[in-house]
Amino acid sequence: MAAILEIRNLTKRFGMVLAVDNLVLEIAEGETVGIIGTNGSGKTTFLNLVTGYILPTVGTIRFEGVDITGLSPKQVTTRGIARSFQNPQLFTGLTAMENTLIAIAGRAGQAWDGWQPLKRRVWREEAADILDRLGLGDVAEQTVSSLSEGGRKLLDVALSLVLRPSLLLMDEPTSGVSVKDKFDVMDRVLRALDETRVTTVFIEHDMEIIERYAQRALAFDGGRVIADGTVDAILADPVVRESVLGAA
Amino acid sequence: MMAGGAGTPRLGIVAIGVLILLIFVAIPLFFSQWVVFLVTIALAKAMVVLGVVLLLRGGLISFGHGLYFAAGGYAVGFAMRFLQVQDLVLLVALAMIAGTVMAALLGLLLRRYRGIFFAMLSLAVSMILYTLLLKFYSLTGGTDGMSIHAFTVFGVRPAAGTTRQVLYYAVFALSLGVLYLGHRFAASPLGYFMKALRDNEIRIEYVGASIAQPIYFSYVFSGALGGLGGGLSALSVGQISPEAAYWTTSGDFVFVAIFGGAQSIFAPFLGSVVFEFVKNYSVKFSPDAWQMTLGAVLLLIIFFLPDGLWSFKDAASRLWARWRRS
Amino acid sequence: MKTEMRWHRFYGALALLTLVVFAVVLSVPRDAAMAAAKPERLKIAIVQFLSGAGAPHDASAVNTAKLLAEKINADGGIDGVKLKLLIVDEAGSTADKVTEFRRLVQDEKVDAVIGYTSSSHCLAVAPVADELKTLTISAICANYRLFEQGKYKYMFRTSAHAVSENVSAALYVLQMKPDLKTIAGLNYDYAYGRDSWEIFKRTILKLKPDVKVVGELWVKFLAGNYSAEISKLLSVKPDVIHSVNWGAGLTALIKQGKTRGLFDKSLVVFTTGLLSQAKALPKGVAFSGRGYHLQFSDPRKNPGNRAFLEAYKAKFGKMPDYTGTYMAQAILGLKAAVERAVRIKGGAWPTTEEIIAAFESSGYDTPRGPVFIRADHQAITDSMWGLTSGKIDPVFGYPVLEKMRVFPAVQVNTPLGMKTLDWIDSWPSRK
Amino acid sequence: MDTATIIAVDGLVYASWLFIVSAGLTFIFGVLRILNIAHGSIYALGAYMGAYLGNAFLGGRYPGALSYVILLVSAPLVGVLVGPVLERIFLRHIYDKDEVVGLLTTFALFLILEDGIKLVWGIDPYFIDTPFSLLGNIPIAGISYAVYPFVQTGIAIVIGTGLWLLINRTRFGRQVTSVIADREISVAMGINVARINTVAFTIGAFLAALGGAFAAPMISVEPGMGIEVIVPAFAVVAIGGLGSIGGAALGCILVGVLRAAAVHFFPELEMLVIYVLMFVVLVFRPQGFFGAVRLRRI
Repeated sequence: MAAILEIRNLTKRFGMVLAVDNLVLEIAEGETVGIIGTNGSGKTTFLNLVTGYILPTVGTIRFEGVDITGLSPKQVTTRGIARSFQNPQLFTGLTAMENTLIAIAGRAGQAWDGWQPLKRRVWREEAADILDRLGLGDVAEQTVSSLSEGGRKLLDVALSLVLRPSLLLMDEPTSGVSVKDKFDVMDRVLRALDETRVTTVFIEHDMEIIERYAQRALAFDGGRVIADGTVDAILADPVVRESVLGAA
Repeated sequence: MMAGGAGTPRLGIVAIGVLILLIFVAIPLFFSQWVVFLVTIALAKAMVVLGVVLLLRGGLISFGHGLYFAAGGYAVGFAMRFLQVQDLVLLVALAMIAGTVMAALLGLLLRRYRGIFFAMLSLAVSMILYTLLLKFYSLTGGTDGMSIHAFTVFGVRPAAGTTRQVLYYAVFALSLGVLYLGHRFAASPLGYFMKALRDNEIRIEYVGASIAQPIYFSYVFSGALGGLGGGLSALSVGQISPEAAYWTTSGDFVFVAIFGGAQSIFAPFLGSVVFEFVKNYSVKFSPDAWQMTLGAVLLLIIFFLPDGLWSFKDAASRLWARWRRS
Repeated sequence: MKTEMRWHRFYGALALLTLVVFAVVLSVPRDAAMAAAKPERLKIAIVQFLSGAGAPHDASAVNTAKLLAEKINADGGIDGVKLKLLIVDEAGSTADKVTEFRRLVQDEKVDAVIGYTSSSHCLAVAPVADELKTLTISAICANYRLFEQGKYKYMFRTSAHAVSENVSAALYVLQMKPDLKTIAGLNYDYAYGRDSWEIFKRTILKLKPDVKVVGELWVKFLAGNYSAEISKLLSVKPDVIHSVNWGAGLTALIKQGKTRGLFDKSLVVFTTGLLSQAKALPKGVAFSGRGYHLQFSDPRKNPGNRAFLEAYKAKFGKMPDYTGTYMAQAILGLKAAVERAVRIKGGAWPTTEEIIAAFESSGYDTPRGPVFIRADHQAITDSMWGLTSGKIDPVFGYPVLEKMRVFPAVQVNTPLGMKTLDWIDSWPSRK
Repeated sequence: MDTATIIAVDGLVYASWLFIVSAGLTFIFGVLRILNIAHGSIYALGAYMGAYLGNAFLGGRYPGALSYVILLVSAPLVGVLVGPVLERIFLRHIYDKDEVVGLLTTFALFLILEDGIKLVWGIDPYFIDTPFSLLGNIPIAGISYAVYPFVQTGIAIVIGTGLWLLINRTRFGRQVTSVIADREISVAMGINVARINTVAFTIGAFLAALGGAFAAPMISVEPGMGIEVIVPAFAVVAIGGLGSIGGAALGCILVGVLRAAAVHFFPELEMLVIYVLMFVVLVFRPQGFFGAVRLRRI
């Protein structure tokens, strides 16, 4: 399997703090990878680095064989990496449908078009489809501010899905979602992904989610990967149990 | 009629639309000439205000839109004085082009700015133009400005006494055109990206779009509207002077934008017409304290109708809905 | 089905509405031509600055308008017709003033409009006056292009303007300082400032070509901080300094200049001052082509002026500024024109056009002395200059001027049909 | 050489006058995030109050020196009368709203105050000459200067250092700094933000009034003087960086000196200088010389 994402000696230093420490990592095409780790173990910083939100202090990021280190989020996104956020980044004043349509317009590079309507049929159908698949069909016309936390999470994912990425990064898709909904949420997301076998990396605190959905797991601690392997192996790993799961 | 206006009954809207249309068509026949003139000016200025509103939706306060207002006006003035251009259509086109070109240039710079910095830079630019207009005395007539004399329409000079009506209907027709453009704009990706921009810039980059691009194109469009409005109001006033670029003029446009409301593209037109009447009548009924009256009105709007006069429309449609249900 | 019903109802309503529209349109009376029946009163709009920086400058004009209206009405009105004044604030943009002019004529139905201090307002209103066929008298504004470049039927100006002020200023300066070598200008950067300096400079250079211009300073309109400008003038030490600054800016200039000895080093020429400003000036400052009219037609010799000044003092507790006498010229001009028209018409009430005809090429007397209205609707009057003496007139409380010179109207006004700058250039230059 | 000195002095004189006003403007923005257009009217109020009290109390019966006391008194008087009222009644409702709302609210207050002043004091000019004439003049670089403007310079310096001490050396100052940094957290930390706002705005108003009161002796106090000062003050505040006292000072000096130089060498450019400078600075350093860059968070 060819690697879709290759990280070489990736390091990010905020003043004194080493947020990411000489990270070396490969994600293979089609994988579903779960990242675990305590707060401040560098998980989110890792996503921010890959998507160009912050620049690495040292190291290179190669995506589909191309060096994308130092590209802006816009450029990274247009190259096929999409991400969702731990606290959803949405256009709060607009409806779920409009949010999705804007994402589609962004993908189509139509942001400058001041003439054709945004709500053109093709796009509306596509947006409706993705919203349905994520179970947001019946709240499509509600403004974001009136959505539930879970709904926002899903919409945030929807915005990344319509970009048709080849690599999807999700930051704690189920955090803030009630315990009974969390599997439901993940099921919807991954079902939505099924047709297009998108390589997926998601950060997760919830071990049940990891066990159930990840093929491979990475354990972060102190800005480095302390364990990498199948989920069972990771969860069995004493170091991980000690440092990440707090010896549960 | 605006995108998203679904839910309010279609028929009602058509009826109201036609009604308003009829009223505007009939104004010159019913009302005294000064009202016709006042509405002409109001509509011309409303175009500029619409430009300001489209930027406001993106959270961009242009405190220098007088610049484009002046650009349009002086385009007409220069064209008449130095190129002997007489025809309304040509003059209006020139005014709009002047606004567009200036916006296309300044936009390259201003697109990098947000919020208060955008406001201040646009203010600075407009004040520079103001000073230049006043300095190049031999060319611009300085503070006395340039007088803009009679015009022709497709080469035909309007019969004596009908000039005002001709101008009124021209401005009214153009307003309809501008409304259509504005409607297309508001419903287009560009329009939505401006709203989105105000909500969350970061996400815009994460859907693979640039932030500067929507700002730039909106700014150019808004500049074009400014030029158009400036040209038309210069034609109806018959005079253009540097005060058009002065910061208080720009302040008035923002004033009216909030006064009318930024919700709908119709709001600036409503706001502008009402504002002109308020201004004239406060001068009429409180000649010694008309500024105070204006200030008070603005405060009332800000505190009790934060969405401007347009809030009344929502109230109305709510009532209409209730009436239909009963 | 149901919607269909509604559509029918809708079209019905629409048709009805259209009918109503046309009915009303047809029933609307077309405004008939101005009937020449004698009105029960003349409604006159007075447009002067009531707020903003122009307000103190225009205060005397507004007061005078009230005073004269009362007096005229007390004497039985103009040919029996009483005056009713409508006083309006001139502050606002040119667009606002044009809209307002239309409102005054078509909503307030005024018979005449008098006023306007700002030149841009005069220029903007003039064509509208013609369009609306409304007699309009510019009382104060000073842009000489008004009638030199434009030709208007319904617009008049009953006061002097930049040309006579500054030509006379130049002539006076040459009399006071026959051997002057250098001149400098310190003027507001706006049309009136530019025009005035151009005319003053041209006249001087024409009559004394060897004079050097050592400074042309332009300050922001009504600017209040002159530190740098005064320093510049003190360091170049011109023989003569010319300034048309007025209002707050002039007061500031006088205050800041006085302590720094600006007025000792150079002969300073102010064309547009108010009384308070004349009082604040030290000895030996040239004052003022526009702003000073006490000894011009001395109230001790001219009972008309005395009566006016005393009435004004009695009503407002102080003496009027020049804007007062200028307003008097406007209102008395209208009075004279109407009365003349009535005489011509043998007692019948004249139309606006007949009043205009009577106004053209007519002369009348004012507190300031005789005023003559030319065929181009521009008034020409004598100009007067003097030097401040530091003395105050015991009776009228005006600062007394010395070395008075009067320049006859014909000498300081551009001849009819000539362009001012060409006129000045056409003079024989003295060696 | 002399010319250089003259330009420097004139620049300083202009800068002093402008700084007293802009310091208040930038301080208010720093704390309340409001660009206060009504600042010009408060400046005018200060001038009127100074001239009015001056005329009321100085019938020549008092020693001239008292006039300085009157100017010093009238400023805090205006500040305390106007500041809290405007802030409590109007401004406190708009802190959470867009900047444009702040601009417009203060624009409305400006319109109201302009007419308010007219209704209270009429349109006739007011004068208070004593403080100016009393000090006479001194020769500098071969030409004579009035001494009074240097009083303004003194006041400007006092204000500058005063504000610096207030912000960096007092408990109030620390609270202000934390409010500027983050309102929510400050509230959480138990700081009475509402009080800080009121006090801050009152201080700003006081400074505006002070500027007006001490400008009064050099000028004629009459309608329209408020609007004259707003745009220059905005410009220097923008140049120096919104909310930065030091920046305002730098902006004032730059504008003052460049303006003076223009008057001496290219009089035509005098009016342009300030706007061009503002433009250039904003282009190359949008946040102004000492302005803080607001960072965006996910």
